Amino acid sequence: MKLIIATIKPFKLEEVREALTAVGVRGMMVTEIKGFGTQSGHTEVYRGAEYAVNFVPKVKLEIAVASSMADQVVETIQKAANTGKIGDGKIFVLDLQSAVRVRTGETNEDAL
Amino acid sequence: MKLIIATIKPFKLEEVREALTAVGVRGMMVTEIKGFGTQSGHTEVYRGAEYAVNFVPKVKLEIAVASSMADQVVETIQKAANTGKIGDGKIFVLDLQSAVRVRTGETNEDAL
Amino acid sequence: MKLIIATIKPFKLEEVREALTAVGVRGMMVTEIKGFGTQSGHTEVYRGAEYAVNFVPKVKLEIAVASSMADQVVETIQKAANTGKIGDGKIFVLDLQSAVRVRTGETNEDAL
Amino acid sequence: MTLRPWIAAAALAATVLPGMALAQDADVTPPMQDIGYIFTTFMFLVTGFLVFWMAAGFTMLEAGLVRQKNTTMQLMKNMGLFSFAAIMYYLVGYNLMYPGDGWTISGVLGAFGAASLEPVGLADTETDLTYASVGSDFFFQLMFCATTASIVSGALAERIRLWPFFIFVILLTALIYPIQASWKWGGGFLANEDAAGFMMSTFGTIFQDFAGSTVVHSVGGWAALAGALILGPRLGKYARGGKITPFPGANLPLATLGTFILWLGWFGFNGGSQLYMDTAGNVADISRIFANTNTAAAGGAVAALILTQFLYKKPDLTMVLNGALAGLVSITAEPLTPSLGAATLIGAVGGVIVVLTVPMLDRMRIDDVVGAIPVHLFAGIWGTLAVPLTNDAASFPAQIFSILVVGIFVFAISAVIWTILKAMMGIRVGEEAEMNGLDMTELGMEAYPEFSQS
Amino acid sequence: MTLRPWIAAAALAATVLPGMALAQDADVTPPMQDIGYIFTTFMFLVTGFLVFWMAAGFTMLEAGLVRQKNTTMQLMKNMGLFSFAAIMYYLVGYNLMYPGDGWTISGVLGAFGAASLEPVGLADTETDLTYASVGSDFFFQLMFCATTASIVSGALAERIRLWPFFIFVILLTALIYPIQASWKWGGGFLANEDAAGFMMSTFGTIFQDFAGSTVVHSVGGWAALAGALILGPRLGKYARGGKITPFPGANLPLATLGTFILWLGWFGFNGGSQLYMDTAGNVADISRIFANTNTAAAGGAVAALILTQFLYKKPDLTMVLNGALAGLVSITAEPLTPSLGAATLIGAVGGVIVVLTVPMLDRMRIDDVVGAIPVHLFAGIWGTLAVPLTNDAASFPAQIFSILVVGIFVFAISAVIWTILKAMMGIRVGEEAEMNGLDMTELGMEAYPEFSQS
Amino acid sequence: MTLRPWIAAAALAATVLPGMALAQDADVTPPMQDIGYIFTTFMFLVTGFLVFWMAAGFTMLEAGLVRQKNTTMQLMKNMGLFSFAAIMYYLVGYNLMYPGDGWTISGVLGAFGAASLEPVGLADTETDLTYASVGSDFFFQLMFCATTASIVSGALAERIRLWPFFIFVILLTALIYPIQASWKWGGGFLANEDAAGFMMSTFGTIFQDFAGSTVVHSVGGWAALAGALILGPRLGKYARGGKITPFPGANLPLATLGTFILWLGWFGFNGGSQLYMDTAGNVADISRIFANTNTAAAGGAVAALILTQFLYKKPDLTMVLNGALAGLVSITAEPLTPSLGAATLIGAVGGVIVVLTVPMLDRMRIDDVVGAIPVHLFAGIWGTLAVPLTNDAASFPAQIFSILVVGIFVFAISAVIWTILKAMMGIRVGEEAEMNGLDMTELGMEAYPEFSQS
Ligand SMILES: Nc1ncnc2c1ncn2[C@@H]1O[C@H](COP(=O)(O)OP(=O)(O)O)[C@@H](O)[C@H]1O
Ligand SMILES: Nc1ncnc2c1ncn2[C@@H]1O[C@H](COP(=O)(O)OP(=O)(O)O)[C@@H](O)[C@H]1O
Ligand SMILES: Nc1ncnc2c1ncn2[C@@H]1O[C@H](COP(=O)(O)OP(=O)(O)O)[C@@H](O)[C@H]1O
Repeated sequence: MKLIIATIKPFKLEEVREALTAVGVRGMMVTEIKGFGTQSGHTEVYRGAEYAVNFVPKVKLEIAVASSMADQVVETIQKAANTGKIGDGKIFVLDLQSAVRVRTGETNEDAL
Repeated sequence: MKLIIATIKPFKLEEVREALTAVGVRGMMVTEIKGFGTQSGHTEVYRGAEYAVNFVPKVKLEIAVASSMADQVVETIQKAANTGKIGDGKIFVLDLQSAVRVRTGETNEDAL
Repeated sequence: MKLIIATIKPFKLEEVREALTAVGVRGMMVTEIKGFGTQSGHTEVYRGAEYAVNFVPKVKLEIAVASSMADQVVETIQKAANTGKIGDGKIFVLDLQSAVRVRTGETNEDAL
Repeated sequence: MTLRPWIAAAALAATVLPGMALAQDADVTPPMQDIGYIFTTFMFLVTGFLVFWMAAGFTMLEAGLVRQKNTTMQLMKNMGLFSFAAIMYYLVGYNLMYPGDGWTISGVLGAFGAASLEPVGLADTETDLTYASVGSDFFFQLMFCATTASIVSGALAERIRLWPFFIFVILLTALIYPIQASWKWGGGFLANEDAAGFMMSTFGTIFQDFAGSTVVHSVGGWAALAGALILGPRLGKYARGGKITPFPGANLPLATLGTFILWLGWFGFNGGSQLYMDTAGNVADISRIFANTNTAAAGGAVAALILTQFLYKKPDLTMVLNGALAGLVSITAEPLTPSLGAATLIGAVGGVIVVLTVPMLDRMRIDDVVGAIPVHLFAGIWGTLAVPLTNDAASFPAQIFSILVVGIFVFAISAVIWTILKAMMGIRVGEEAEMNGLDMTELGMEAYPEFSQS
Repeated sequence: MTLRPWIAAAALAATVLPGMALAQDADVTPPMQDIGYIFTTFMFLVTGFLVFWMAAGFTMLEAGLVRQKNTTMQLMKNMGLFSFAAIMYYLVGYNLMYPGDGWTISGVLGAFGAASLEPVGLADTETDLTYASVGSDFFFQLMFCATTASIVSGALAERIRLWPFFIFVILLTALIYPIQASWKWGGGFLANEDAAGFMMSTFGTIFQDFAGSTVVHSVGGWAALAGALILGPRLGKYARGGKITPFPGANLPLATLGTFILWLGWFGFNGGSQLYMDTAGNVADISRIFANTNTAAAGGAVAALILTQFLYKKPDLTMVLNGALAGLVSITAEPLTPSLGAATLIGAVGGVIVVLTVPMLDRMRIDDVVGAIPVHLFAGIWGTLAVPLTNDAASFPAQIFSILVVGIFVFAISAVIWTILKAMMGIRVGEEAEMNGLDMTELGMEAYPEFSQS
Repeated sequence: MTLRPWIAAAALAATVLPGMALAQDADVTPPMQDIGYIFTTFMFLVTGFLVFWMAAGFTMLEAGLVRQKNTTMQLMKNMGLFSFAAIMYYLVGYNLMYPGDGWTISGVLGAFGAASLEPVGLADTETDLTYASVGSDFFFQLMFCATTASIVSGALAERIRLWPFFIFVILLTALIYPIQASWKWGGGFLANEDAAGFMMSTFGTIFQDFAGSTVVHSVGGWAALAGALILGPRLGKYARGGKITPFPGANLPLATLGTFILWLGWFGFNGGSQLYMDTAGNVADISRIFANTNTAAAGGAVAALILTQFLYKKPDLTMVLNGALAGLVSITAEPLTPSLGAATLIGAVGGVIVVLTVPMLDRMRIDDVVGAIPVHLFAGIWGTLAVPLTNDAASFPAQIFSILVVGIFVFAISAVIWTILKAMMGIRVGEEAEMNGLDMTELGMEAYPEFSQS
């Protein structure tokens, strides 16, 4: 199994979620994060003092999938989250050793 | 070492934490997340318009443990977080290559 | 590639970020978390009732880097985040199998 | 009003072109006998809107002291309770409380029937001009009734179901509050100044409660206490072994705002209870009341601040807020006769009472989310007992007797109602609903949907 | 004022050392003919500051009902609109609305010129003492003008650009509102009581709108409706296939606070519109108005509470808030003549209207963020139509005619202005700006920068 | 009050059964000589509660402009400072400020002793009925004293320790404020109209400060400035190399609410300072003041809005809020004599001053968290200097002299107190405490415990 970690623009969340459901992803964890990258924020003025906003609000998805599905999931996210503009985000894939469903104790792919 | 990632129902956090302390876990990271899964939310009405709440509030735990402890920790979480109802959550285990304690620079199992 | 997960004291975030930029890190994901560890919180009184605050606010960084850079990044974080006091945090290194840049579809080290 | 345009225009013209001003016409000024009536009536309208404002104060205080997940529910209960109180007091309460000569049981049970106001323009009526308009009196008194209901909602927060709560509010504002209030303020047996009456013949004085430490605040407190006992504490609040888990309020700026709103409203609450502003003496008395009310609140806040600093090493803001309110409740039974110094001390004792009794209730496992029972019931009793200290027309026996009579009546009848409601429809949400918060389970609406929780 | 120290000192001395008290001097008391003037003027100041307070109410209501990311913008628009309204009403609006004898077109278009007040101390002027000071009248009327602008801002939230909005507000408060208000309240053709005038000869009655269900609230509503239509709905609000995506308000305690503030302010809004407090009859009427205003709000809230409970199984707090406001708008056209019972029912119908029309607008894909159009326009029309039910001086035809005349004028001219603004400078932020929120893109300032979002 | 029940009942009966109405009794209306006293006293109560409300305004403004982690502390300081001010002004301040004939040093240092009010019902006293009740005067004046203390708390937020702050507040409200206020408003040397007195013989006019641009606002500002200098800036605010790090306010809706509250309260602040409402002339003057106060705030807000739009391309809400307040402070020294146009401009200049001086203070590395020094000190000086522009009884030299005398006195004595406090007990929290926020380290209580931070 793989754990896919993706960071995307917040307003793309719904679209990505729908696309993933369509390819059979049945669950994920979603976290609000602050992203730091090339799209490095912008300058604002507060009460006459300039300052740089270095972080950009992003959403992070964590999805455990069977290894066989991993490529398709990555591709799906990449397509759905794409706007072509800087700051679209990244997708990371890690190896997942085991998984357990708390409710039933089922393990590994049965747990997803 | 292993990195154990678990997502549980928020109101189980205290119980799980106590159970983990009992088996010798000395630290963890806790994040509020929105979970998406079979327990797929519910329908609400806001000002006369129906809408689906797809995400359910969950808590995510990340725990680094010595490999020898991993199974026990997974089992402990599974038991403590269990309510038998849909949405109890998942436990994932990843391989952890190294760990460092910032304060002392100690590494690996000494750092936990 | 490696995925480096670090948890640090919130007020060290800016310092760590600057140190990482200096060694060439170009991106990261930042999450507010609650940390649980040896620095196990403190006791407060609310309306006459004592209670323990078990969690301490922390910041979690997730940074994907080329394997060659991993050690330097870990070291940089360890130095910049260090205050020598309990609760400075941990740095974990995981193996990262692949990475994709959403915008361009570039993969692996090109995506970082 | 249809006269508006021309008169406004005339006024403007009069200024711009002074030559055009109308000749002074003696008939336009109020007839002499109207003046006192206008003063007192307008005073009721102003103090009445201040007391209305207290409804917002309770709402903010409670919304700030509950947890995020129960906030919408608390807002809903407060909007609803005020609205129900307004309607019930009109339909039933007002005449039950002020029956005039129409007592159903003399001095004990007032008249039944909806309130009605004077005709428009006082047309075709010979109005008694020595007091104030019925409309203003109704408006002012209604707000007191609603206040009583507000007190209950805070204590029972975070676990009670919506409709059983509203049903209780309806009975409280239609019947319980007005009936007991008639005993004192409606001229009932607690206020009967006849030497042969029960109070005078037994105690030598009647019951004295200027603005309602007992009649309003302790009544709300008794009803809340009965409810809290029957409803039980929030899940997880009291663990085995006496461990108490605090559930810190989610939004202290709101709670502080609520306290300031209540403090402001209290000037109307106590000041308007002078009931007359038709002479220099009356308006000077209202001034005394404003000054005393303010200083009692300050005394309560400072006492709580210093005491929590000593007891817990760190002062506790929520106790300071409660302390100010306790100071206000304490001075409510007699805001007129104390000197500024006495008023400050009376308020300070109220603040001390709150700091000591909030944890006491917790030890008794009576779960009062916002401190309503210490603030309104305990400080209300203290304030009522303090009246004889500065007012010779009051006596301790008469005060104690009246506190007991009112307390037993309200507590008993409230307990019966809560018990019936519990048996018939259940008054408490389910365990899982309580865990997940009443906002989503009962109302399907979060108070802060976009703010993430930690 | 320079006289302060000595007099204050004297007053103190008088008390401390009563023997020192000055002899009573008959000249000090107000001359008889001043008394009514003082009463009415002070009444305007008090009710005027209550109506001012409504500006804060709208601000909190709207800040609570928009999403986090558009909150600073909503605050900015409300601070700005009140300030622009204050200045424009002074420069243009007041004399346009109250031209006295100076109509530019008789009964239709008032006078041009900035407002000016009486000289200090009414020096060197023969003042008409039968009404109130121009200063107090100006202060009071200004607040009504600002209210109209506040109504617009809520409906168009979360997508409109700042300056086009302000330009509209400037035109609304300088011209649109005052011109139509002059027709009724400035003594224009809708208020002309001459038997030969248009209204009397056609309908037998003039237009009756006591405090502005039509003149203020529906005017704001029409302007908002024109804006909402031309501006279009928020991105993502209405998907293909009729799916409606709700965007829940980010901070319901603020929205509830705003509602309570508005409710409080409304006592001034309706009460002050009695325009006189110089006799027992007038002050008793103001009392009636306060009581009726309160009960109508309660009726609206309870109606919305019960109706949403039945329709959706869970009562909807935002509808209850809107329901209370709709009750207030409904009673505004005639808060004096109804009995308490009639007022409660009139308000309740307002509450029902809101619950039914909020989803109706959504089905029509007219995106009104806070429910301003149902509350102010629809309930405003209902309130205006309800006048003849309790007031014989009103007739349905005259009311309907006036609603239409005012509605067509305001809607048409607003639509023209919005269209011109759209063509000339664009009235809507870009797509990405709207997605990311107006706070960062338009103002570079988050309302809650440290609170994380979920 | 014990008379309540029967009279209320009678009033009701009178309406319901008009035949029962009591015969009109001439003795009931106020005696002629009471009328002016009632008017002025009631005016003080109403304007006084409005000024009280400003305490809530400062609290919300400051709670909105500090960071999350220091919010509870700011709430605590504001509740505490008002309470301490109330008690100290009663114990010491009032008689120090209004010594009447009891000056300790003539015209410079007033009387020592606690305030005392008239007896209940003005019994057994010959009261001077030409002014107002002492109770109302005390109530009104107390609020001004508390306002001065509120100003200080905002500037020093996010780093000052609780008790040293309270000690300063106690000294400020017991001594510093009352002593300098006595010079002008207590009839001291700045207000001495004797031709032979210092002011008249030197400048030909006395010092004119209607409602306290200098006496209240700049005094708060000077005390805050001394504190800010001695306390030093917040950690991380000013980096080497002149880089300024803004710490955006955590909750802008609260800050906006605070501004609206202050704006509302200011009608009482300036209006009540007319000190009399016993004639048509006086009530018309109060009306002028209300209208001018409002338009000056609008002018300040609009000026800040437009100026920040030009300077920074995006208008800055916090500056607009400060601008409105600066407009209010600017008009406070003379809200009566300016025309509406002049008042608008005076306010607008205040708004400009704030926009220009907020960054100036930052460049000077004086860290004023909420802009209290620009708003209250700089705009206060401007307002005081602007008096001679519209009031012939004022002169620039007298104004400048008085600004300097008051400024030097307050700044010097404040600096001494802050320095002593710093040496004796330390006025600043430790570095780690400041980093982690004062809420947890000083009070152990978060303002928003469940909201996660980003
Ligand atoms: N086993 C663990 N797994 C994951 N995170 C941990 C673990 N132990 C500690 N942490 C994180 O590191 C933080 C600091 O740890 P702590 O034990 O308090 O101090 P120190 O690292 O100085 O010994 C904790 O707050 C928690 O966020
Ligand atoms: N494939 C997945 N990857 C990551 N997290 C998941 C995945 N599936 C479910 N989850 C997490 O587990 C939670 C519970 O899953 P759900 O399917 O609702 O219930 P259950 O585990 O009882 O079958 C979800 O809310 C989500 O946070
Ligand atoms: N090395 C990295 N490790 C982890 N997350 C990263 C890394 N680089 C970028 N990110 C995440 O991806 C987001 C987008 O990256 P950015 O460089 O701004 O744009 P792009 O992916 O289009 O080049 C960042 O906001 C951050 O959340």
